[in-house]
Amino acid sequence: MLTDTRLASDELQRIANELRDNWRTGREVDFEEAIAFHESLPRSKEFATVLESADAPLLQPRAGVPCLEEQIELLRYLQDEGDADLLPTTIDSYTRDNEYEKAEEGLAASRNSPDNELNGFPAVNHGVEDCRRLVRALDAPIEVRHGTPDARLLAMVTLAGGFQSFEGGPISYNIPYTKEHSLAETIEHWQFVDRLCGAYTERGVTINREPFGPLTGTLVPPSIAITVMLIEGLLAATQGVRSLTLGYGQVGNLVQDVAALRALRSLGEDYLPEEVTVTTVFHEWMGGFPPDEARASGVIGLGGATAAVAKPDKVITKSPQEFQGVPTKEANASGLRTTRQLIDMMIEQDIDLGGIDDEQALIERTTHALMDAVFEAGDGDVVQGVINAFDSGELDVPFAPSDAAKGAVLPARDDDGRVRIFEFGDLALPDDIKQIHASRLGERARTEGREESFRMVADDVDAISDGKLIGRPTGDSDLAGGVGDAD
Amino acid sequence: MLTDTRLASDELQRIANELRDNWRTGREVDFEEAIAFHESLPRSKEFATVLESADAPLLQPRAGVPCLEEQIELLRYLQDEGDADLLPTTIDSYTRDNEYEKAEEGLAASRNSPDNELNGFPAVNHGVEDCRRLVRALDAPIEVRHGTPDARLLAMVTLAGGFQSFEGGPISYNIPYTKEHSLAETIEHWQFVDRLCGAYTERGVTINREPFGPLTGTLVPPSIAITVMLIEGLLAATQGVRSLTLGYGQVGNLVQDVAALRALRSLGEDYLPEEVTVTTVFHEWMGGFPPDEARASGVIGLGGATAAVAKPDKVITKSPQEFQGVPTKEANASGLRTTRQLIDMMIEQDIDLGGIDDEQALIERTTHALMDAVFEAGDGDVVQGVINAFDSGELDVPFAPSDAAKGAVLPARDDDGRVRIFEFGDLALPDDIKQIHASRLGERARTEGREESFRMVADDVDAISDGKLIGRPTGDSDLAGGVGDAD
Amino acid sequence: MPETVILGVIGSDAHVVGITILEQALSAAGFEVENLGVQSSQEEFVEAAKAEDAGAVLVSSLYGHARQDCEGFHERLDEAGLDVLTYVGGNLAVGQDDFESTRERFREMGFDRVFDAETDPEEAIASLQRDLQLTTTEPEAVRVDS
Amino acid sequence: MPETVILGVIGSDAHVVGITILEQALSAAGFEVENLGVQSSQEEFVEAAKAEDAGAVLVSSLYGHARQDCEGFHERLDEAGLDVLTYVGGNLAVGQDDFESTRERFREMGFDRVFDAETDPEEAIASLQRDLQLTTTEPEAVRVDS
Ligand code: B12
Ligand code: B12
Repeated sequence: MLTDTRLASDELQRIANELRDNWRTGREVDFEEAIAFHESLPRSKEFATVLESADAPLLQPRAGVPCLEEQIELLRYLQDEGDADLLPTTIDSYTRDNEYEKAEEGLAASRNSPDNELNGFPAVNHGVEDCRRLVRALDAPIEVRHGTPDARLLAMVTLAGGFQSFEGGPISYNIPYTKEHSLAETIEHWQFVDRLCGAYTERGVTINREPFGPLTGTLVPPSIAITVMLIEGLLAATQGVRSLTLGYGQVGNLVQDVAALRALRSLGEDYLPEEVTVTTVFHEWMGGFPPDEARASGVIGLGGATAAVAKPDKVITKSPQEFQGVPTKEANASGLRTTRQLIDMMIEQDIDLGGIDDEQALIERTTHALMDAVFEAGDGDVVQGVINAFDSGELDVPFAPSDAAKGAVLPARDDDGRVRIFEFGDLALPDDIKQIHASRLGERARTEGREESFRMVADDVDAISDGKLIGRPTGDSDLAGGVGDAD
Repeated sequence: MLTDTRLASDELQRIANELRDNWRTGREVDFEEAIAFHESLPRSKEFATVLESADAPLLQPRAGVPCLEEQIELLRYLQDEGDADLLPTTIDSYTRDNEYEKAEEGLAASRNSPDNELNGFPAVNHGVEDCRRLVRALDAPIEVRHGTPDARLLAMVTLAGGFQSFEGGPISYNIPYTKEHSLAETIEHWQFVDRLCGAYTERGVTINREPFGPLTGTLVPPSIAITVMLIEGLLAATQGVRSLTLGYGQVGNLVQDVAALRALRSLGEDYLPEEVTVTTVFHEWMGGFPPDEARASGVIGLGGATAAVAKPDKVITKSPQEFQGVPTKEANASGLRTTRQLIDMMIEQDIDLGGIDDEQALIERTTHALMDAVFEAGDGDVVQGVINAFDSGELDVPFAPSDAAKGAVLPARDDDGRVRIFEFGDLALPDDIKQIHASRLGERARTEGREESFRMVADDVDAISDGKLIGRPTGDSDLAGGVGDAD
Repeated sequence: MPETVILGVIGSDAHVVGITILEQALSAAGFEVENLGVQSSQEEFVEAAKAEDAGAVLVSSLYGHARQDCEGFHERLDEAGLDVLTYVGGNLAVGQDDFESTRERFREMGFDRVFDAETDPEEAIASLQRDLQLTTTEPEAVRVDS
Repeated sequence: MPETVILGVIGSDAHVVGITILEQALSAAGFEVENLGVQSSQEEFVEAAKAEDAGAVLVSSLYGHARQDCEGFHERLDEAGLDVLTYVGGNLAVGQDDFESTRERFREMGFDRVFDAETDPEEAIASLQRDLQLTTTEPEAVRVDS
C-alpha cells in the first residue's frame, strides 16, 4: 500500500534506470555530472536562492515555444524587455502526455514551418544539452512549468539540464489536467520526482518545487486550493524537498485574495516541517479572460494591485492576449510591465484592508477541517488520506475533469464577489461553515431575485470575461458574441 | 472693485454684444433659439441629468481633433468602442489664446493634410451650427474641455451649439495654463461665463460647470486643489450655476486619493449653497506618464481601482499613449476599457481602507485653514480674497507657470507616497499642520539618508514615469533615456 | 423525441469548463447531450455518435492542438458510415491566429461549422436548430438564462 | 566664467515642469541659466540670447504646436546676427509621431539638436558640454543627483 514514506535510494535508482529507456534523451542523464553542472552556475541562476532572498514580489511569466533558438529568444525578450525576475519554460501538451513521439513530430514540423505546431517546449525531446544551452543563455533562474501527471522523465532530463525549479504535484497536475489517471498512480510518480529533487537538494543543489495552486483556475474556493497545497507540500517534504513555493490563483476579490495568501503562508509554515523554506506564489486570474486586450490589462492590473497588498514572494503574470491563445512575446512582456508598475507604485503604501482577518480566519478554519478529514481518511497517512478523501468527495475540486475527483462541488460568488460554495457534495465541512456559505449566497440570490442554480455558477464563470466580477443577471439577451459560422 | 456679486443682466448682454464681433461665428449666437435647440435634445443628452442620476462612476475621455467629421468619428468611436458614458470636446491651444485667426489657419491646414495641425477642436471657428452637428451626431452628452483663460466667446458659441457642460474656472484655467493673465481679469471673464450658464439654467437648461481640479497635475497637495475647487464653486454659484462638478487629480496614493475625494465631496456640500447640486470628478494621474503603454496601463489601472473605492460621480480617463502625444482613438478607447474593467470588477466589493478618516480629517482641516485665509484676505469677499491670497502666497499652487501665483510651494512624497508640502512659502497654514508635513517628510529623508531638497521633488516628479511612486535615490546613473541627438 | 448531440474535448486537452457550460445550455434547450468529457479520442466520438444515433457531434478544443487532434476525423466518420453534422469550436490554433484562416482550415477538414472562443452557447444552439431543422421550441427554451 | 544658456517654453505652451527640472539640472551642472518661463515668444528668446551673450538657446515645447511656433526662428536669429547653438525638445508633434521624421523636420528648420520627451537632463548637459567644448567639470558636477 502506497504511503507517505521516503522512496528508498535503490528504488529511485531502479525507476530512473527504467525511465532512461523511454526516450533517447533519458540516457544522457548523469546525476553526478548534473550536480557538477549546477555547481558551475552563478548564484543569480539559483532559483531557490534568488526567490528566497527577494525583498519584493518577483515576477515570472509563462512561456514556451517548440524550438530551442526561439525559446532562448523568447525568454531573453521577457528578461530584458519584460524585466522578468524569474523565467519559465512551459512544456507542450504531448510531452505532458508522455507522447514523445508525437512531440518529436510537432517539433520537426515547427522547425520546418513559421507556425508553432506545439503549444510548448518539448524538453524531453530537446534533451539535457539543449536544456543547458537554454539555462546558460539566460541570466535569470528558469523553472519547468508543465501540467504533466507522470513527469518523471521530464524531471530527470530538465533537472540534469540545469533547471532548478519544477512546478506541479500529484494532485494539482492530476485533478485539473487529466481524466483517467488515478491519484495513487500520480502520487507514486511524484514521489519519484520529489525524491529526485530531494537527492539534488541533499547534494547542495536546492531544487525549488512549486505545487500548482490555481487547480482548475475557475472559482476555486481558497480553502480547497490551500488544502491541496499543504498536502502536496507534506508529500514533497517527506521526499526531501526543502524549498517549497505554495501557490494560489487570484479570485478577484481583493479582501479574499489577500486573506487567502496570508492563510496560505501561515498554514504552510504551520503544517510543513521546519526544515522546509516556504514561499508563496500568486497567480494572476486563471479563469476565462476578456476577449479584449484593454480589459485584460484591467484584470492584470487588479492582479498587480492585489500582489502589492498581499506581498507574495512571486507573482505569475498573465498577458493581455490570454483570451485568444499563446501570447506574442510583446504581449507577454506587456503583462509583466503592467503588473510591475502597479506593484512598484503600491508596494510602499500602507494599505490596511478591513475584513481581512475575518476572512483569513474563515479560510483557515475551513482548511483545518479539510486537512483533518484527510488525515482521518488515511488513519494518519496523508497519501491514503488524500486518495480516500477524493474518492469519497470529502475533498473535491470544482470543475475537475478527472475521474479521480467527484467534481460535485460548485462555487459561486457572494454579493461582495467572494467565492463561496454553493453545492458542497460530500465536502468534509462542519455545518457552521456550510451555514456561512449558504447565508452569503442566499443574500446574493435575494439581491438578484433569483434562485441559486447552475445558471448562477455559469454566469460567474463568464463574468470576468464579460467585464464584471459577479455574474449578475443582465436582462438583455447578448447574442452578439463571437465570430462563428452562425450565418 | 471686482466683487463676488452677480453680473447684472444688462452687463451680460452688453459684454455678449461686444464679444459677438470678435469672430464671425459670434454673430450666429441667439440665446432664445439656443434654448429651443437644447429643449429639442433628448434627456440622454442632458449632461447634468445623466451625471447626477448615475449610480456608478461615469467614464469620460479627453479628445479633440481639428475637423468636424473627424471629431464626430472620434467621439463615436469612443462612445461605441470605448463605452464612454460622457463625451468631451477638447479645444485647441490657439482658441485657448483667443487666436482665432491662427486657429483658422491650423484648421485649414488640417483639412488639407493627413496630419492634425491643431491639438484640439477649434469650436469658435466651427461655429454654432457645426457644434450642433456634433451634438446631434452622438448619443451621449458632450462637455467642452479646454484651458482657456478668457473663454467667454467659446462659451457663447459652444453653449448655443448644444454643449451642456463647460470645464474650467478663473483660477484653474489661469494658474496652470498661462503666464501673464491676472486673476482679476480671469475672474471677471469667468463671471461672464458662469452668468451665461446661470442664464441657461434659469431657463430650464441646466449647464453643468466643472472647475479643473488637477491644476498643474504635478504633485498638487489635495487641500490646495480642494480650496481652489471650493472657491470656483462659490463664484459659479453666485452667478447662478446649479450643477457643479468639483475635480481632483489622482496623486497615486490610494488612501490619500480616497480621502481627498471624500473631503472634496463633503466640503463641497458644506461650502456651496444648498440649491447647487455637487458632484465630483476624479482625473486619472495627470502628471508625467511612463513612456511605455504597458506601464501606462498600470497607472490607469491604479486610477480605476482608486475610483472603484472612492466612487466619484465621474472619472476622466487617460490613455496608454499619454506620454507621447495626443492618443489614437484606439488607445483612447483602451484607457476607457481598462478603467471600466477595474471599476466593474471592484465596485461591488466592500473595501474598507484603514487610515482614510485621519487623512481626510487632515485634508479638511488644511482646506479650512486655506479657506479661512481667503475669506480674511478679502474681508469676507471671495473674489478679493482669492486675488489677495494668491498675491501674498497665502494660497499657492506648486509648479504654477503663472505670474499670478507665487509658485513657491514645493510638494514631495512622504514614505508612504502621500503628497506633503516640503516648502510652504507663505502658505496660510497653522504651525501644527506644517509640523505634520515636516515630520512625514523628515521620516522619508531619514529613510533615504539624504536631505530634503529640490532634488527630492524632481525625483518625485519623474517617479511614476520611471515606474515607481516615490522618487527614491537609485544609485545608478541611468543615462539611458530617450532618443535624442546626443551622439 | 429530443435530438441527441455528442459533446467532448478532443485529444489530450483537459479544458473542461467550456463543455460543462455547453452541456448545461444544450440540455436546457432541449437536446439530449452525451458528454464524453475531456481527453476524448476520435474513436470515442465516432462510437458515441453511432451508438446514440446522434444528430450532431460537437468537438471542443482549447489548448492549441486541434488541427493535429482532428486530422482524419471525418474519414473515420465516413468509414463508420455516419453522415452527421459536425461542429468544432474553442481556441483552435496555437497563438494569436487570424480566425478566418483557421476557420477555412477546419472547413476544409470537413467540419460543417467552426466557432471561436467568443461563441456563446446560444449561438451554437441557434445553429444546431437551424441545421437540424428543428421546429424552434418556445423562445424561452432557447435562452439559457430563462 | 560660466556659460549662459537661454531656456524657455515657446508659443502659448504652458507646460512648465520640464523646464523647471531642466533649469535646476543645468544650474547644478554649472551653467548660468536664463529661464524665460512658459509662453515665450521667438523675440523673447532672441533678445535674451543677445542680451546675455548666450552660448546656447534651449527651446522646449510639449503641447504639439512646436512646428508652427518655431517657424522662422532661425531667420530671426540670423537677422539679429546671432550664431548661437540651438536645441529643441519635448513632445514636438501632435499625436503619436515617428520621432525620426520629427527630428528631421526640426533639423531642417535649423536646430542643432532635437530631443524627444524621454530625454533626461543629463543627456542635454552632456551634449551642451560637447558642443560648447567645455572642459568637462568633475563628473559629480555633471550628475544632477550628486
Ligand atoms: C482555465 C484555463 C486552464 C485551466 C483548465 C482547467 C480545466 N481543466 O478546465 C488549466 C490551468 C488547467 C489550464 C491548462 C492549460 N492551458 Co489553459 N486556459 C484556461 C483559460 C484561462 C480559460 C478557459 C476557460 O475555462 N474558459 C471559460 C469557458 C467557459 O470558455 P471556453 O473554454 O472558451 O468555452 C466556450 C467557448 O470557447 C465555446 N466553445 C468551446 N468549445 C466549443 C465547441 C463548439 C462546437 C462550440 C460551438 C463552442 C465551443 O463555448 C464555450 C462556452 O461558452 C484559457 C484562456 C482564456 N480563455 O481566458 C486558457 C487557454 C485555453 N489555455 C491554454 C494552454 C496553452 C494551456 C496549457 C497547454 C498550458 C498551460 N498554460 O499550462 C494547459 C493544457 C492542459 C491540458 N492538457 O489541456 C491556452 C491555449 C493556447 C492556444 N490555443 O493558443 C489558453 C488560450 C491560454 C493562453 N492564452 O495561452 N488552462
Ligand atoms: C502635466 C501635463 C499638463 C499640465 C501642465 C501643467 C503645467 N503648467 O506645467 C496641464 C494639465 C495644465 C496640461 C495642459 C495641456 N496639455 Co498637457 N500634459 C501634461 C503631461 C501629463 C506631463 C508633462 C510633464 O510635466 N512631464 C514631466 C516633465 C518633467 O517632463 P517633460 O515636460 O516631458 O520635460 C522633460 C523632457 O521632455 C525634456 N525636455 C523638455 N523640453 C526640452 C527642451 C530641450 C531643449 C531638451 C534638451 C529637453 C527637453 O526634459 C524635461 C525634463 O526631463 C504630458 C504627458 C506626459 N508626458 O505624460 C501632457 C501633454 C504634454 N499635454 C498635452 C496637451 C495636448 C495639453 C493641452 C493642449 C490640452 C489638454 N489636455 O488640456 C493643454 C495645453 C495647455 C497649454 N497652454 O500649454 C499633450 C501634448 C500632445 C502632443 N504633443 O501631441 C501631452 C503629451 C498629453 C497627451 N498625450 O495628449 N498638461
